Amino acid sequence: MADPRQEIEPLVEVRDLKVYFPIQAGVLRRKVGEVKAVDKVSLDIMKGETLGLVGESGCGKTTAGRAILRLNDITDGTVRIKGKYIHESSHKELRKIRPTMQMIFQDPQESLNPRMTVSAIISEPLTEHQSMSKKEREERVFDLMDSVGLNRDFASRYPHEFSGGQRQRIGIARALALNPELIVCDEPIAALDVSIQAQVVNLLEDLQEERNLTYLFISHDLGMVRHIATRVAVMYLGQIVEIGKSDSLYSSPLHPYTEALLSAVPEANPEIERTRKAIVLSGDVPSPANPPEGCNFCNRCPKAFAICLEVEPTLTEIEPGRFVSCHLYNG
Amino acid sequence: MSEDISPVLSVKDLKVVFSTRKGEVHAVNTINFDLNSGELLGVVGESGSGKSVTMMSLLSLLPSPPAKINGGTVSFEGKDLLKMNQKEIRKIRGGKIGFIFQDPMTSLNPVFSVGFQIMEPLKKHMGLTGRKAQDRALELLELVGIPDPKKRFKDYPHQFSGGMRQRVMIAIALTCNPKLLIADEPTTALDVTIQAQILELVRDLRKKLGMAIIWITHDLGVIAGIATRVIVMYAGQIVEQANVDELFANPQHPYTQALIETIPAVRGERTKRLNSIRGQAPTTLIEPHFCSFHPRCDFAFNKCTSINPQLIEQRKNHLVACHLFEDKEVAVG
Amino acid sequence: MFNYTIRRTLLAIPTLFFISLALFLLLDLAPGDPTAQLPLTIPPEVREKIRLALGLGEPFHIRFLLWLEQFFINEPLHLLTELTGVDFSGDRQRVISWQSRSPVMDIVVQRLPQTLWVVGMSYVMGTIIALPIGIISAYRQYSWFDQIGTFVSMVGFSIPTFFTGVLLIVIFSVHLGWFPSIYDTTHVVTDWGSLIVQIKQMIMPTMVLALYNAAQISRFMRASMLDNLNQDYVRTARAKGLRENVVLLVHVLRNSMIPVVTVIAIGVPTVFGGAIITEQVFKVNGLGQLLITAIQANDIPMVQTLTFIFAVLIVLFNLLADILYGILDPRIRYE
Amino acid sequence: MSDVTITLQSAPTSQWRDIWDQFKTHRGALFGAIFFLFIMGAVFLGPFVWTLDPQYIDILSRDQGMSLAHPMGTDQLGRDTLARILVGGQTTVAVGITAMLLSLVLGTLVGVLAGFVKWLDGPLMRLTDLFLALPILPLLLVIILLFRDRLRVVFGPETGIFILIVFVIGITSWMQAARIVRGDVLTIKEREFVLAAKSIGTPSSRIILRHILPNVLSPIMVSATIGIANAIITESALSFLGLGFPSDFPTWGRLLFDATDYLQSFPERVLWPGVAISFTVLSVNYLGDGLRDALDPRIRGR
Amino acid sequence: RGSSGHVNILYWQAPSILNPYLSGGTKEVEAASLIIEPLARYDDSGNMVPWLAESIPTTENGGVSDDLKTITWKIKEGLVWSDGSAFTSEDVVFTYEYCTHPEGGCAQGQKFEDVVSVEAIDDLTIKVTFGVAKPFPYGPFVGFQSPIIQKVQFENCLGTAAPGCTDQNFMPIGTGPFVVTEFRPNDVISFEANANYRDPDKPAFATVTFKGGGDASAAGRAVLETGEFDYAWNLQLAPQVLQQMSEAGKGQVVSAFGPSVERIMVNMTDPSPDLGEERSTRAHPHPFLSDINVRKALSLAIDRNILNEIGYGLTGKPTCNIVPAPAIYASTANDGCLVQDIDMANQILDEAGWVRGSDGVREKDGMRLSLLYQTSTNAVRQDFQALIKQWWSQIGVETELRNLDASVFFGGDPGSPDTFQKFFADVEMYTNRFDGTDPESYFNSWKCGREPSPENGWLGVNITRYCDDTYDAKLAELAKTGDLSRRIELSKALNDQQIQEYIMIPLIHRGSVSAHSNSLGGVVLNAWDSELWNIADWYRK
Ligand SMILES: Nc1ncnc2c1ncn2[C@@H]1O[C@H](COP(=O)(O)OP(=O)(O)OP(=O)(O)O)[C@@H](O)[C@H]1O
Ligand SMILES: Nc1ncnc2c1ncn2[C@@H]1O[C@H](COP(=O)(O)OP(=O)(O)OP(=O)(O)O)[C@@H](O)[C@H]1O
Ligand SMILES: [Mg+2]
Ligand SMILES: [Mg+2]
Repeated sequence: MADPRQEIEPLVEVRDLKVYFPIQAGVLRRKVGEVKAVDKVSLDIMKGETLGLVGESGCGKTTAGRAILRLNDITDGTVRIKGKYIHESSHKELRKIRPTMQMIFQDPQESLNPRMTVSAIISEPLTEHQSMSKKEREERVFDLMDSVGLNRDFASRYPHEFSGGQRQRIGIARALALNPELIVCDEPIAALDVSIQAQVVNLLEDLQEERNLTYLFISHDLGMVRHIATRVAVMYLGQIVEIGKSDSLYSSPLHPYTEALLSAVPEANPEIERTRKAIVLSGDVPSPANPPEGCNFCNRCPKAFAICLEVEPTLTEIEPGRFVSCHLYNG
Repeated sequence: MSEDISPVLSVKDLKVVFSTRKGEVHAVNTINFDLNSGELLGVVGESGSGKSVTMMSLLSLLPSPPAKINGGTVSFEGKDLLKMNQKEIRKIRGGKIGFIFQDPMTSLNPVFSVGFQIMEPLKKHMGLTGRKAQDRALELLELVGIPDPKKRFKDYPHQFSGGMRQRVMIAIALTCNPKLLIADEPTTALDVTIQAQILELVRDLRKKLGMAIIWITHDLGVIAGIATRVIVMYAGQIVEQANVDELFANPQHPYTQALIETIPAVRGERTKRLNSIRGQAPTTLIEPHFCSFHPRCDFAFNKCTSINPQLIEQRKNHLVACHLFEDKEVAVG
Repeated sequence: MFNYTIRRTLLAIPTLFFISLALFLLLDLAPGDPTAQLPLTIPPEVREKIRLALGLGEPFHIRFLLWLEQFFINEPLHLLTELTGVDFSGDRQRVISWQSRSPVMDIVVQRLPQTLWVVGMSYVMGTIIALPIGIISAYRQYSWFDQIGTFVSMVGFSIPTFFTGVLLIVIFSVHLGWFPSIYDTTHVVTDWGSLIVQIKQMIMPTMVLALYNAAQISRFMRASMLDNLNQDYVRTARAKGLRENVVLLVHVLRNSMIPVVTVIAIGVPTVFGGAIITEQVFKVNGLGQLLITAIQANDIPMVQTLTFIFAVLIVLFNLLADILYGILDPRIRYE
Repeated sequence: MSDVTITLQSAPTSQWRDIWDQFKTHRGALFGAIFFLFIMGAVFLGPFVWTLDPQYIDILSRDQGMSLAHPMGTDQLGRDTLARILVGGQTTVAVGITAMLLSLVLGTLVGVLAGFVKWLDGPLMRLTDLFLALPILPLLLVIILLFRDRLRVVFGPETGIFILIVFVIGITSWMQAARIVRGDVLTIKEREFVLAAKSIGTPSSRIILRHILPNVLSPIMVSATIGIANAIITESALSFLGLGFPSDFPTWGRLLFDATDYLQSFPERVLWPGVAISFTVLSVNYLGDGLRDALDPRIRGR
Repeated sequence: RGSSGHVNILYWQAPSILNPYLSGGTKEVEAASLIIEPLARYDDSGNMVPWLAESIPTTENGGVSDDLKTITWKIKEGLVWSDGSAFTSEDVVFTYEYCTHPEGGCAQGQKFEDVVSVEAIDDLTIKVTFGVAKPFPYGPFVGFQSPIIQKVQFENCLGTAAPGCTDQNFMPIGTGPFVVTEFRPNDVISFEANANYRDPDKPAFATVTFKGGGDASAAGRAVLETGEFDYAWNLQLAPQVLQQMSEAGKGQVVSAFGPSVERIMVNMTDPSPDLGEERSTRAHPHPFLSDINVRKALSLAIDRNILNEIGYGLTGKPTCNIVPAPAIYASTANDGCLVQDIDMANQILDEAGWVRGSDGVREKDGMRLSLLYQTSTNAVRQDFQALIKQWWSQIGVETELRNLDASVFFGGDPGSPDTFQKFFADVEMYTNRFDGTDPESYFNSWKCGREPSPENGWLGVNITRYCDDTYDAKLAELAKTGDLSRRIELSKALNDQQIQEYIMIPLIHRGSVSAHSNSLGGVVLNAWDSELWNIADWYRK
């Protein structure tokens, strides 16, 4: 397969995206520092593909996903969706673009208003953006419920009356209501039971095929990302350390962090497990408020050398479509 | 494993119900298992299958009301834990049996220093006071791999990261050299890299201290890497029990089979489409007189809707509760 | 924590300024006149003269500035003078009560003992009663103890003190003759016997108020305990083999007290001003009674000073509550 | 079909039915509701049944005890106590409910704005502090002075003072609600369903109405029940201080206050209004407890 | 002296100061009367008796000059202050200077009205000179409101310095039976017997506690039911409550009648808010109360006996006079009003053309007989309002009741719309009295031109705004008349004119009511002077 970028134009282009949260302290609540939740992230998402975004807790996946949808304020950088720069759009303009981009959230319980019925939840985007009669809207809600595999009879129930998987379907139906092109899935399966996860992932895949959706799939379940994603980006401490085709990234991780991350995933196979040697990283992820000098990963990196402590590596293309941010490969 | 070694813990016919407004929830339904010394028993099953309730009922940690233990025995070192009075059971808790809970963020009391919380069971069970208790606590912190324990001793839980807090929880559970350690999803809330650290730690500790461990999780990968024997629970019942290699090599119960198949692998071949188990976990509002899994089972037949299958030894040391194998059982029996 | 404290303290200053301005404006708009207490036989021209003599003629902003100076500069200097014996104050004009023509602060100081004895004690009593009730009701939620506790606190909260007070007097003073119905503010405790007398005269007003305070505090305590009883760390504590009362009184209580202590702290200012009715009923002439007589006599300087003192106390105890919160809760302490 | 999925496949029930079902299970709440309905019925319908004029003075039959003609006796002017309790209840209950509503509306408004709009948080919370520190008594005097005549002209004497009292109680009691609501809004604002609404493009005003307000309902319900109780008590304290309604206009607080002078000779005279006040407050409180649970679909599901 | 030990006195309104010149409130003045004394005062029957003076000066004994412009007082010999220093005429002169200091704001200033000078003739003789002829020259230094203060003590407290003299104001040195040992404003005063009191056997009590605070019913209870206190003042309680309290047997209720009358004042001007600035001024006569028939009907409809029974019992008497005492001044011409006559009232209104509308309220020319009836907040007054409202409804008059806080109603604040002077109502009810035993100044206050109005800052005293030449003529004559019988005659005429025109509708002649414990002896209640006027004679039985 040739480089997809030559055939399809990217749906989303993110360049040098930065999202910093100010840290206020002291008597006057002055800004004393910043949490660099997302730091100079650049990525493209092609139409119809699934980009997986993985990384440890707190590395900025959610923030990046939200920033792309302009649900967070962007500190710096550009975001272009369907050729339209949205990082500077006003609220009014944004409201017009919203239907093309939607989000599915991590916690199906948290992301559904406990005091609204299923039909109210699913029809909220419709009432906001489309003028339909009540009847039409109801019909549309039923259609959506059908397509995500929810029984129509449940329309007047409350979220708490559903299981996790069903709740996530409600969230998906809501996201689909406006026929979006891009859906950011923020850990859509993390809160679900193993037996349910597959149902939801399969549903997402089916919908993608049916509607030619584009996903940004955020997760820390590396297995699932491998399964669903066309390409995968690995984040560490607000930066993308490696990005590439799913297959090649999993089979030959280049960045030491990617390598360690993959090696830490246990396999449901005792034989493999007995022989598997995990690269156990020492210590915790540093706080994004004061990342280490030089390479963000240098203090935990088993392969770190002198330059890593001083110079920040840049994301460079090693192979076609394969980018790594590491001095090992920049040399 | 030879059968004449008397087990550390032996659970017989344990039943737990919760009385709720909607009726009685049969959270744990006739559970039987043994745990031998030195063994690491993995317990898997989806959310709500009764894993935590089973373990907490062993030490009478369930709030009652609404919980009620509806029969059964739990013999630990020859005594029935369920028949003990409050005073006796308190000696066991934290003394002979240590407990680690799922969420390290909320399981530590936010207003007491970590040191205080570690020293509490020391004072209670080992009668250590002052310096001695402190030394031991420092020792434990060292043991679970907290760097610079002296400095961290007076710190409060919120000053620790998730992985560190789980280490502190482990230290608390280990204070009195327990015979048995019950870990209720100790790594579910943690990142894979941190999980790898904790698993490493537990393997080490097991080697050093040699206690029996019950490890609850719903991550089959973790089970595969750490357990010696596995129990699979579904809707308050044990549906399969076997040694770890046996279970992964020859899963018998349709639920276990499906469970193993739904997990996409990180290594090897990439799965084209995931196998999924249809439907969802049942409620346990009625005492089952049928196989709880039958609505989701591809192999269900008439009998499954009317008779609850018994857990029977299907191969050596491999117990399954499924009507599909009952003919074989007859043959073996 | 330190920064936090300083920040809150700094914020209190503009708040206090606006409060004093608001109070001043309010009282300025209020009807009533210091000459109201004069008999009708006194002709209006005389009233007018008295009014002018009290300084009522000045424009608003001048009186406000004057009052600010008197209250914030002159009064503290006088206090300093009295404490040290060195004359700091010279002949600076103090805030003078229209009724008694004496410095307002002197009277306030005079009223403090009985206010603290009776109303303060009732608050302490109320708290002492409320805490165990709240703890037990939460621990045994929906038990008969809890149900009765709820009922009694609601009743305690819902019956006006002017009624309970009179009822107690009729029962215990008139019919049984156990306790005096009138509080003797000049009584000094010197020995055992006089202490008994003091206790006797305190019992009824203290109880009336304590019932009211206890009702509220026990509700808070119960709610807070319930919140914490379901926390994971309680299970951890039990799993350590700790005794139930250790779990409850060490682990849960400490956490539950965090919000309750602030509620209690915020309630303290009411000790000084909120017992108006009870003070009236039992003739405990404390600060509440002082305020009400001052209002009735339109003694504006007194009313201004008292209301402002209450306002200061409210702001102060809010601050204190914040700080206590920080002390009790390490998560804030190390912010 | 098997029982396993029974909960999900039973026919969908209406929302109000669910609420009622949950409400029923709370015994205290049920009792509270019944008693409150009884009181409402008594005070608002009672006067049609018990038609004696509460204002009518029958000097010959004054100070009577309980009798058939006067089931609760008469007062020192020979007015029928039952009729006065019933009519007084109307005022008291109306004051309680409207003052509570006012303070809730104010409290919720301030709380929601402070919690939701970041730059309003500081100023509004300072305003709340300010109101907390304001003394109610002088405030009352000022307000009555400034507005009584105007309101009297527009609404007539009783309604005018009613509005005033409700207003005064309302604006001096919204602060607690505001603080609680603000706190809750601050946490709810961070919940994912609010973000979900934002991602849909729902404007802030509708986010507040649709997502935030319904979810701060339970603290509001609690404030509401405390608010009614507080308003009733405050109104009676106003009677004690000689402010409030015209003297011939009965309220429970005034009846209780007037009767305390006669506590010894006619103890039943304090009993009736006293019992009426406490039981109303009590029933409202239990009612609130139950409503809070019933209105919360999460609890209802349990 | 001091043999009876301790006595407890309860004033439910607490004194805030002990200087009657800085606060004219009854509670303050009465508390001060234990310490400082006037030259002469009134006894319980309203007769003037010499107190610090040798005798009462009259024209007969030459103490009062023939032109009625000077009065000369002679002080008793050998009087000493409680600090042991001699009491001289200088102190009396100083008292005058103190109260008339232009910047002082003296509460008793009217006592010295028309005084041009006070001179000390010698150590024991004082001459008071008036600017006009004073047929009744007993204002200065007579009665409990005008006691003598010590010059030495107050010398530096003149004018603007007065408020700063806290010690002096709280602990004045006096000649009376007691001295202050501790004063807590608005709370409690402790007294002990004056060691230098002129009568070596008095007072019988060694110490006095004078407690303040609470309310009338609590005060009554403390004396009559629990017996904690010996004396309680001003028990304005419903008669049956008092009755029930005294049944406990611990004490008894005493009362005495002075000139106080509870009355309804009729507004002769239009209080309609539409008139703006001219509201309740003589520019607009009252739309219907100007009709004497209406006023008469209002009075006729009232049953004063029932009012008395409900509100006062033995401590009040129904009255038809505005000056019911001293007995010599009491007119009998109006006693017909004691009998309620609703029919007659209705008849009068019918005849005057006021016809009942569909709602039972009378109307004429589109004008409804609808009244706003205001008074101060007080349980008895509210009962009165309710009763009167009902009676008036029986004659087709609609009444709206309003009660106002006493401090606002009587406050005289020009900024408040609720003062009795502004009278933004149709009728209002309150009690008034005159000082001493001579009603001249009282009648004088209802003179034409003295009505409150915006021009005089609502400071007038002719509250009803009644204006009549014949009344004013009689008043002018009274001012010039020294002869007592003629004065009485004129006074009665003035009284009768107010009553018969129904400008004021008197209701109850109120007595002062107090209670004392059974063990307290020597109490002689006095409605003309301080209730504690003879406390030196009190003793423990
Ligand atoms: N509103 C905020 N204010 C300050 N810091 C924030 C805020 N939101 C996120 N952060 C910080 O930004 C960093 C990235 O957070 P983010 O939620 O994007 O992580 P994540 O990768 O999604 O983690 P997880 O896997 O736990 O969801 C974290 O350190 C977090 O503490
Ligand atoms: N306090 C309680 N009241 C009522 N039912 C309860 C209570 N606690 C647990 N249950 C029920 O008991 C059953 C088993 O719960 P348990 O916590 O043991 O599940 P689990 O297997 O540990 O799940 P998870 O993986 O989510 O921890 C569930 O159906 C749950 O609803
Ligand atoms: Mg995230
Ligand atoms: Mg669990």
